[in-house]
Amino acid sequence: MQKYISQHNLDTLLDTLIKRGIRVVAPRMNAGIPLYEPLGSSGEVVSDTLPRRSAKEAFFPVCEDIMSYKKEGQKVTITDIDPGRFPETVLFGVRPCDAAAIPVLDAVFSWDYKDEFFLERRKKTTIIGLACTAADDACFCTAVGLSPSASKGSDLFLTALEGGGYACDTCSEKGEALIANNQALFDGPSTSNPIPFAEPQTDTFDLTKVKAWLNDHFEDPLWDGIATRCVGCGACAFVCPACHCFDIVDEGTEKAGKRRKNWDACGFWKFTHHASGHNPRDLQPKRYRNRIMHKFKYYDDKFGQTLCTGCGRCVRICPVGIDIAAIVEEINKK
Amino acid sequence: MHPEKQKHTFEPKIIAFVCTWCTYAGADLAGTSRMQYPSNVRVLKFPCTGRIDPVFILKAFQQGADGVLVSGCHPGDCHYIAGNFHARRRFAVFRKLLEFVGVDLNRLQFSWVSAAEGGKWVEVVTDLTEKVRSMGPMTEFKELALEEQWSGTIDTPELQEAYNAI
Amino acid sequence: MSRIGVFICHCGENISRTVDVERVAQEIGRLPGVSFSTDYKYMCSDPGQNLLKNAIKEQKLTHVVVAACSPRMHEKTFRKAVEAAGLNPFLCEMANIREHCSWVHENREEATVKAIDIVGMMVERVKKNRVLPTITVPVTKRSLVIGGGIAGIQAALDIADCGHEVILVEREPSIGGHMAQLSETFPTLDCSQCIMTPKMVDVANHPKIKLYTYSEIERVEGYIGNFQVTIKKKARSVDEDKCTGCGVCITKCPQKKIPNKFDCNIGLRSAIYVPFPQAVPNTPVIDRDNCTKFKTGKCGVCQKVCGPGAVDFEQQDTLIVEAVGAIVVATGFDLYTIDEKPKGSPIKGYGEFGHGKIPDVIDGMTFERLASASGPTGGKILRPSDGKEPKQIVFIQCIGSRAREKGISYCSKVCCMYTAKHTMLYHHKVHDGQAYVFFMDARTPGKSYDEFWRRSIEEEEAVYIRGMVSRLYQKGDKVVVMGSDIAVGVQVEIEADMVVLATAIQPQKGADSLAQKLGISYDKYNFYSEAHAKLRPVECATAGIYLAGACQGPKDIPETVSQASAAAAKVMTLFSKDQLEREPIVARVREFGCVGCFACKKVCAYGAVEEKEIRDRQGNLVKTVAFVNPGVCAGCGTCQATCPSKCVELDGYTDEQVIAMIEAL
Amino acid sequence: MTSLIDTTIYSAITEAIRVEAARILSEGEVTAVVGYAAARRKGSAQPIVINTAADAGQLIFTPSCVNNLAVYLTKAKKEISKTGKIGIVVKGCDLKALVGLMGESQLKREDMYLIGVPCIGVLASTVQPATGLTAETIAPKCTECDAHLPQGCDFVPAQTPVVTKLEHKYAAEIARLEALTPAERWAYWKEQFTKCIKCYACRQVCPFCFCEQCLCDRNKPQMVDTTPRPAGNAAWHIVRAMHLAGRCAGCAECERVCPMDIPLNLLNRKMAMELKELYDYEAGFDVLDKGPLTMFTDKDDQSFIK
Repeated sequence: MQKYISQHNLDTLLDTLIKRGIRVVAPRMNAGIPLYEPLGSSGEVVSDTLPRRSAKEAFFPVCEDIMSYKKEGQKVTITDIDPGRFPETVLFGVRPCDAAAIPVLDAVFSWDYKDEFFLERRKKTTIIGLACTAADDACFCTAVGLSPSASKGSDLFLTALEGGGYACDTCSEKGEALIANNQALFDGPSTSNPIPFAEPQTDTFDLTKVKAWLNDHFEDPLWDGIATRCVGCGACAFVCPACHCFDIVDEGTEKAGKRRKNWDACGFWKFTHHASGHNPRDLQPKRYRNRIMHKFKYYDDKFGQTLCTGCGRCVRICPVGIDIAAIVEEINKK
Repeated sequence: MHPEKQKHTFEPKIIAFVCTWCTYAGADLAGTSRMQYPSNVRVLKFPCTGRIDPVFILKAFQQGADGVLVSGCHPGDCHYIAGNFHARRRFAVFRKLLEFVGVDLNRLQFSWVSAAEGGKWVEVVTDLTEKVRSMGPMTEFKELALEEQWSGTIDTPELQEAYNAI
Repeated sequence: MSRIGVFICHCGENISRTVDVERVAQEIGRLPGVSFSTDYKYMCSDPGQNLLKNAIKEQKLTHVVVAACSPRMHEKTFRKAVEAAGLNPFLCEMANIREHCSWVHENREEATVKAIDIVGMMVERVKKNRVLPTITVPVTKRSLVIGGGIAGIQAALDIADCGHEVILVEREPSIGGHMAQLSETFPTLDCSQCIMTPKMVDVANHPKIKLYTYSEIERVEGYIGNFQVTIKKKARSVDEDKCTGCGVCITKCPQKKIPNKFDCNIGLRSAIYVPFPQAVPNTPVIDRDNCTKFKTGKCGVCQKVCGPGAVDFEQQDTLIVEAVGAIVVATGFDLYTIDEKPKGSPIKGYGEFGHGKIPDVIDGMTFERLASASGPTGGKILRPSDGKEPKQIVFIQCIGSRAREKGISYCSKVCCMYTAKHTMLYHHKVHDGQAYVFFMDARTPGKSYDEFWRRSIEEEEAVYIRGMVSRLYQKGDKVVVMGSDIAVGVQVEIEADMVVLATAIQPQKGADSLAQKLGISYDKYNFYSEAHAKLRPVECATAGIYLAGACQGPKDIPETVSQASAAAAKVMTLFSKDQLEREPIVARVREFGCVGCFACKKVCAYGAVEEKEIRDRQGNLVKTVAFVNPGVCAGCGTCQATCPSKCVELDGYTDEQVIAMIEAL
Repeated sequence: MTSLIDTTIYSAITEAIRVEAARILSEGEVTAVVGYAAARRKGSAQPIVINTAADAGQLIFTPSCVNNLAVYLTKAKKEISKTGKIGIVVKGCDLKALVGLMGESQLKREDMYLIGVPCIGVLASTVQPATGLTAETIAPKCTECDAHLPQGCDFVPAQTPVVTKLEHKYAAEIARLEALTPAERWAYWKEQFTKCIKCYACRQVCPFCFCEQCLCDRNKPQMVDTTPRPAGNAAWHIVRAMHLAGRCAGCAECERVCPMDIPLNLLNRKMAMELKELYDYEAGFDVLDKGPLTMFTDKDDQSFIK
């Protein structure tokens, strides 16, 4: 059932949650750029711009400890991180493209191995999505079957209304519970019209067709043509809401240290570098091919979903202007 | 015989990177001459100051050094002809970089100490130790080492303990 | 997993007095990887070393740390002991808890804590130590000696007598050097030529010595054991093989008015000449700058009179490449001149002393030629201006030497002695003459030296005046010398017939450019630098190159000969094995990661870094990488600190070892 | 609002580049030309490698042609096949990188055909590609440019860049930071470095980061922590700035491509200023045997050494 919440009440909601000791993560400015980060107060929220990094880091941190070790004499003590210590979190102001990526990640982190770090954070987090009212020409959510008003992945979904305030849709039990705990701040449905949704200017891809082409074209001149440009950084994967590769490293000294899990990217030469010295993806086109293949074929093969939500971040930040939307568009036309 | 040693609340950790031919030998001479200096310094021996990589200095600070000393042969005395000349340029630039990112250069000392200058070794080490002692602990890198991206942060007792230790 | 053995030395009480060695051994014993930790009274003693050796065997130790004195003291001792027990010597490290700890700290607690840190640091380091095999370099058992003076001759003879070939290169047409110019030598007054010329002949006749006179070093490549030397043999215009040394050409040469450099330009020679009668080789050379044939195209008398047809006006300079394993540099000295020096020169002249302007002011070497029986005056002391015998003669010492304001601060060492000798020679030849000597101090250390000097005063009646000369000028046919006698405190004025200046000893001209070719270092005066002033006075810092004689600093003949023999001994040490073994502390390139930016090559002071092409099986060039020649590398590690990707690594001081030490603290 | 900077000569330059590229390709002087082409997004440009004269029409030069294409010629980017001589479109700032690379044995002049671009300026990374060029939207490096007209190229279009004098953005920011206390500077850089996610875009676009294996990618020993935590990030950026000191010629690509907007070029400019002051050295003008940190003189400053 749809509800209404005024801007004032929304701010009150966030501040109340913060006061209750719940971590509220929302887009805010940090050193000149918008990022999803824990708020000190509701006033810090910036809602008119897409954060530079996606919301995935609320569940899949840039870097996290998974274990620590200490050596004393001949004795080695290992301490596991207790996921039970992860804080209750409300993730607010999440864009449809970011929110939609979260169920995509759920699939991979609860597949053959249950990643308790991801799942515990996921369990403790309530997601409040926000409909999108502005897009630039890098945005292409509509091309991959989403939309600026898609509530996929959200527990509550807000739509900004003309004249102020938000329409609030409940999408899950977690969302219901949040409303139930803060009844007074919500009103019945409003009759105001939503502020017009953003309209990304791209054609819709036929993802089945794209996948069919990829099935048959592991080797294709397309890869060399496009990917000679790629310089092999990890920027696209790191800003992507759905990319989820990680690396595990031990950092420390002979005496003490940590085992850490941090983001990794298939664009790196080191990503597939074997201990033997061999590298099956020795050249950049092979690495870039993997990015496309994983997003539009392999993930679909395994989980029946596309690993791209059209947020356009990789398009905006690619140092050499590689445009995934343009590439898929080209495949789509084949 | 000796005056009562003053008790200090803070004992700085000083790491010295020295060349084997001049400064290490100078420190040996201070030893054979039974000169006395603060025990805070830990000496790492290199064949030549030319071998000393700026990364070592960075690493020393990261590992908790409160002060770092780099010392080698006087210009013209290098056992390897010119290693100290290369080092001189390298460190002239590196210290400017550290200064620019906010490291207080009072914690980073460079010196020429020859194999004959046991006294100068004592003086350099004593001065640096006392200077750093008066500045207090170098907290910047230690704090940084404990910081996490917000998403990876969890309040563990050991983390708290580490913070308190700084 | 490493099994490290740690041995803490008490050093009698030197360490244990301030460091609680038992506690150090206990604490270190708890470190990961340490399987044996103990303390002992004297680790360097035989029982101490046996303790170490037995522990290696019994405890199956893989690495060893000896915490004792400075590694500068006993690193070799313990590495040898470790090797004797079957471990690679480079798996042993020393922790310095004496010079750097127990001797410099009084507080027992502080010193003990520091000692634990020091030893702990070395334990972490030694874990990362790798087995370093001794480096072997093939040795070419031939040597090059540069300079044919007494130093070069002695070194060449000593090496050749041991059966190894020597290439002796001399810039002048004859070997002999300065010693051949001297009349008599101190402190025994034996005739220089009498003792010198037999050695010169020995050189000429020695089957193992290949002599290149009138030749210079053009280029030196390679490294210890494996040098390639390019020698430029200047055109002599006389075929050495055909010439019999009969000397007819010299007699017939119409151009005979050329000042002879050998006689300090007071005697004359012909355009085709040998510098002195006993020259070796006794083959004339044509001075092309002064030869009428070369200047005008006319003459050619020498060619016409030469029976064997040895004179060859068309002869060209030739380049010869010789492979040698060791080089002895014996380029000798030159004398300081007191004339005005070019502007900006760090060395100043003595314009006020009139050398070059007043003909009867000469230097010591000129006096030697005057006194020499084979000299231009046949051994009579006759002054250059009018050929009269000087009855009053003044010698002035320390001209240039010990004169910081003139740019030379060192003592030339031989002048006191040769001036004393000059007064004697003078007195022997001019019985009614009087010699005066102005001197600062008389420096006469050396066997029978002081006795010799005293003899010049007590028996040969030389008058020594302690003080400096303030002015010197010509008055009629006299040279007036004004100075002070500081011993008495009076001004002195002597109307002399001749003045002899004891000018300073300087390195040969061009010493610096030769050093650059050889890759050896030199001081601000261009004297060559020895590797260590006390303990390696014969070797250069550059391996395989040795010094003999005055090119390294002022020396007299006995010293020069000693050093030459020492250099020869060093060469023989090198040649005693087919393969040269050296400490494996050298840089190595990881070719896999090297991108060939050659920053390493740019900073290497030894030229040890070469470019190496990596090719695939088809022979296509894959990339060009750096290669460090282990024979040349001195092990400073400047390359590694400079390499951005750390693809060149100094064995024994790797980043892994250094980082392990830093992390241990 | 500031007025538009006049870039009308760029269309004539585009035409000249196309004609020249077509000529050198058809005459066989080069086997490929690295240049810029239009991309999907409005006003955007991307690097392109063309191999035939027929493709020369794709080449453009606009204020969006921000990349330093020199990176495509360095050894670390093996994907551009070295089949022969390569033509490359270079701005003055890009050319400086090529000069440095020649000095470091990575490139040979005879292997390149340089098409120089008379450049007025390009867009900052913080604005959309279709934005007009103004004093606000221009890339910071262009405000300090001293190489609008590249020297020593094989071909330079005849157009003369008319340059507007702008406030030097880096110099101003460096002066501001230098005036702070060490603690304040530390706080500033800590905030900036904390944002870093170790995507290594700065390294990958840098013409001078041509190492086959970066020091920071090695783990024996781990000289620099690889995790994107504040400590490892700071170490990475400090080490990188040191490795570029005396080499970086200021193309500012590292800063442009940083998805987290870390002002990395400030570090490089600061180092360049120090090298200028200490050793009177400026990178990128001449192909030199030795850079300032691979040489020395016995008169070098040592006032900081006891």
